[in-house]
Amino acid sequence: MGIVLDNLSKIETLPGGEIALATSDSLINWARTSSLWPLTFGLACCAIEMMAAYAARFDFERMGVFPRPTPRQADVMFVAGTVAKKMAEPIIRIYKQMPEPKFVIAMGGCANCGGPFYDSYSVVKGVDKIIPVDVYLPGCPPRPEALMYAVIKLQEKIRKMKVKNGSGATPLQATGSRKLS
Amino acid sequence: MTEETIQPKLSEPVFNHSNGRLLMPETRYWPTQMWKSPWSLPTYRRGAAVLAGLITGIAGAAWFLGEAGPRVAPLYSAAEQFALSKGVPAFIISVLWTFIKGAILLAAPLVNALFAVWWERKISAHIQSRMGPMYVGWWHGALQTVADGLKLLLKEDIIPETADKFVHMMAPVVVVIPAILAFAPVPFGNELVYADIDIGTLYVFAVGGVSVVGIIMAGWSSGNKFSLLGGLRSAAQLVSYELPRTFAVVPVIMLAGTLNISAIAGLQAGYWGGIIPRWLIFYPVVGQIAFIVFLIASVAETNRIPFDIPEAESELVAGFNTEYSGMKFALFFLSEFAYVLLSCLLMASFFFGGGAAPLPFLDFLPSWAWFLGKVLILMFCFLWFRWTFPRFRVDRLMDFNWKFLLPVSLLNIAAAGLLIWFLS
Amino acid sequence: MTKETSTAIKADQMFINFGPQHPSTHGVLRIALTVEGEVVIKARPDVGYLHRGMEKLFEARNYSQALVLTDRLDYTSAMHNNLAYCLAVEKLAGIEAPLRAQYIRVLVSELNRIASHLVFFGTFGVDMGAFTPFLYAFREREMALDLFEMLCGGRLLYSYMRVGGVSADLPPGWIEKCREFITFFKPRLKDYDTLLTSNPIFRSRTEGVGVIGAERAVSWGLSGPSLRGSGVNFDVRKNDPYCVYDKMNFTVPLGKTGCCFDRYYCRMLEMGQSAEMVLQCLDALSGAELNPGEVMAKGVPKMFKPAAGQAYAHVEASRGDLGFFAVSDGGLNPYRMHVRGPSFINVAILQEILAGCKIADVVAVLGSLDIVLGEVDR
Amino acid sequence: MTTEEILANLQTSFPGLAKAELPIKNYPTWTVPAQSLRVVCERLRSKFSFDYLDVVTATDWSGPASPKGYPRSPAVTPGATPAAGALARDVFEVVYIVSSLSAGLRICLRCEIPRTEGASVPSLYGIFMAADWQEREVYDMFGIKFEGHPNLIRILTPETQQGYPLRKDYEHIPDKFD
Repeated sequence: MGIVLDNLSKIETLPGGEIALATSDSLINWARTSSLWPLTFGLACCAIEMMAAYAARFDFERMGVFPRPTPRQADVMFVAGTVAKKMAEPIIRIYKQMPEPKFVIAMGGCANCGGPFYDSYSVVKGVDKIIPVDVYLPGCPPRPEALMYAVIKLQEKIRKMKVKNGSGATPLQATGSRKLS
Repeated sequence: MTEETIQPKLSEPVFNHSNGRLLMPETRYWPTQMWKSPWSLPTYRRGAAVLAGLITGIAGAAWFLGEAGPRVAPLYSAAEQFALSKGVPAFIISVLWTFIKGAILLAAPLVNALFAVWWERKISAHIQSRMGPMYVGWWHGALQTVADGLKLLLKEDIIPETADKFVHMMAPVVVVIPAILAFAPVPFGNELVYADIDIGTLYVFAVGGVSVVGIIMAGWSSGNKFSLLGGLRSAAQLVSYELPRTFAVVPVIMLAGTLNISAIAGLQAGYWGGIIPRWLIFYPVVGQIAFIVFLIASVAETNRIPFDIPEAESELVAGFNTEYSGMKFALFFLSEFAYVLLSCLLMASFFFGGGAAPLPFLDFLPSWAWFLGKVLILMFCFLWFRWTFPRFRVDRLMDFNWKFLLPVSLLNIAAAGLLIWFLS
Repeated sequence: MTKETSTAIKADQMFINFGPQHPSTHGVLRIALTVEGEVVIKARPDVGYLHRGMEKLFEARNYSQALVLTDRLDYTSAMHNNLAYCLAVEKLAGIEAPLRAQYIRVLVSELNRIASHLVFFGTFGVDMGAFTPFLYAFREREMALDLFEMLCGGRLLYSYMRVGGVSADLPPGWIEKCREFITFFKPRLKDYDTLLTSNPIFRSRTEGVGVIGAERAVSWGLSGPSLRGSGVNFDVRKNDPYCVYDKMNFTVPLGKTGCCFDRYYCRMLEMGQSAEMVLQCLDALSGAELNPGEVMAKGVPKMFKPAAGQAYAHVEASRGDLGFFAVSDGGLNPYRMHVRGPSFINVAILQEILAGCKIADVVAVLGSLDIVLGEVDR
Repeated sequence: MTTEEILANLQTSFPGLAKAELPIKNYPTWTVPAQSLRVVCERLRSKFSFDYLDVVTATDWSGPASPKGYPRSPAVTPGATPAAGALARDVFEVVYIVSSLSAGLRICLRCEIPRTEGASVPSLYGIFMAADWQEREVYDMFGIKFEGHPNLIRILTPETQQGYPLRKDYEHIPDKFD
């Protein structure tokens, strides 16, 4: 569908094209916000709270969040936990395997900035050093409600996306993961 | 132990002991309250009322609409008369009509996928004391699958570097096309059948069997070891379970004396003693065994738990569709649910009398409504199994097939022969 | 991939990288599998994908601050980590917690054991392909977490225990809530049995799979239910009692053969025993003989310097024998703190027992050992 | 048989075996010379049914941890640096805790080795399989070589790790992730 999305912005030149574009934007964004499929991927403590968010009391599926085991079918990656340096390369790889448009939620203090392990020799101080992050969620670990709030914030962000600006991806995503020195 | 050196100044934590979050009944309640009497909860009563209303509403609408087949026939003849009077050649009319019927038939698996995925998610959620999709769409996440489909359509389509690109691209096509073609001779009610061919049963199994090639293609071409293992597993599994599945139908064919599916369904009309319907499942021993073997083999054919080893999530990540993204993955999903629908339609025709009402006085509802109801109940069984059972191990799965199902289905054929001799 | 794995593969074999991102590795474990068809020829577990340098960080924190790090070891049973750490430091500094605090410690440990084993039950079900047990287990677990939340405000990581006692007494109404939970929970154990334990498919997946004999289990240093599943009667609560476990009335469930099912069922039975112990503790705590409010040893400052020395304390955590080896040089910070993580030692046996299994058994064996990667990698 | 008797029994054949001066609290603690460690453990296992290896770990006694070992300087509280320089000496102390599950006995064995680059002790692999990974971990963290271990490679830290982190003089070299 890349061709369609790439050429969709040309509608704007047609008469009434802006309205059509805005309508298609809202439709596309509705679809994307309504079915955010995360990757079943947990790193540390936060993963247990992430599991709790999928489970009976919090029930993430109400919002259409439906975990997929393979990165190829996922839209959003919850980086739930401490990113150790040994794990950094696999995370970059998984991120690259996800199809566009893709989003990242850094869940918990460790994924934001290193958390309680800010002075450790083997922890990446924040997953944003290796992949672009859309939503930062503080807490150690954040409650499942907080994770839902992060997803709602991500949905707000997705609603602002426009097909005009680069095939519907956020600006940082268009460039892919950051180059490592 | 030495004396303290620095005493950090920290305010004492304040706990709201008397009513913490735990004790606020409006926002969170423990399952204990739920367990005592679920009917005291207003949501329960409301849900039950809505469900009862839905069923009666659908039944009423069905009664109002009545039989679809006899109503379509005069429409068709009127349109044909009109076209003939305008000088359109007869063969063009028949070709056009075939295409229109084909389009209607094509809608069946597509609409089914939209509905069944949502239904599965709701059923699974309610089995697991959750709610399932709630916010997308107007009512209980009714548009969830539409949103999913649209999103998958707009996802980037990835073909891995290591993949065999042409085969990788063709695999979903090879899976989906037979899944749709197989619907041709299957009735949806009295006279509601696309191609009423005499070898219908044979056709369905023959065409449906082609999909396994697509799955093997998907597994092999992805360039992923998990996919490869999934493809190999599915080859072994699907080919094996074809046998008991086909043999389970043989007693049905023997008793009915025809391969035409709608004829088999039609033969089961009527009642023994005015009460027990003459459905094949009520034939002593033979009918029940044939049904159970067919049901088990159908679950295995559709790659669903407990037989979902080709896409075993906890072992092979996602099995043969590990490397598929976007719409290609959606096609695999579509074909899976198309096969579930097909199996349920076949079971309804073979064992449950097709469109016949279960009790004589209930036949005010049209045949397609009964068909639909039976299919939905059977489909519910598929979903129910999925969310109740663990997964077989691959060698146990083969043992189960070759050492149990196949002998049983063969014995059942012999028993059917005895039954026919006894009946005659 | 190290050289060792990439070279030794024959033509009909295949190398599979199981993890670090895989739905059923319970975190970020990687197992390098060499398979021949469906049969595993060689397995080499590779850990360290969650290595956070915890033991180095202990040396840069004082004794109160280091407590917070211990929560993050085995994050599904944080209370046990806190307890083991507190016992080690108390031993080092010569502090004795009051009796009421000891009862509360046992109470919350057992409650946490239930919560932790419920996570095991759920994830083991998911490994076996049954998704529903996971939801049921988490439903009950949430209730236990509610109790913890009422107790200390944390759902997962508590830091509830302090050196010298516990941070706060039980809040009013907690004991009744806890009793309500236990009365609700006990019949649910039967539900779990009907749902999963008695399922023939589940039995065929687990019985006789991944057998660890008693001698081998001892030699590999397994502990906890993984060891007891092999029929070795070793439980720190019985053999080296700490807190008030010597006053508790409970039995230690033992397996027979050491297959996956035995390990699984030991944990299921342990939950029942834990529930009994919780009730016993609640009875003791609701009596008047334990002074309400006296939950901290007197005169323990927030920062203190234990005299130079070494101490080792171990507790029976959910996953086994969790030990803390503490060395003090008389300073504010621990000079050295070593954690004997039961998961770390339990997971090592994978390299031996996985050979000859099917690929589907890999997840069964891994799930039945019930490892938590936070504790493996530290 | 108590640990005292076992010690007396073993001391007849291994004169280097002695009670430690600074024992682990509530544990009988013996110091073992490195060369007889393996034989002592073999004897303990075969004769006295000490079949369970609890812990293998080590302590670097060379003084307080260098603040350079942390990528960001940790919030060191004043007075945190150890007052007791008396304990500091240039040794690694390898600590083993072995226990007998049947007799309910636990013994701590300690083995001091000079603190050099190629510091080594004999491996207990083969006697206790539990030593496999625990020794690898000690090697990873301290760089102490275990002679006779079949697969002594880094286990927890990534292959890019420079130096041995739990040594007190470990200095962190910033890499691409810092």
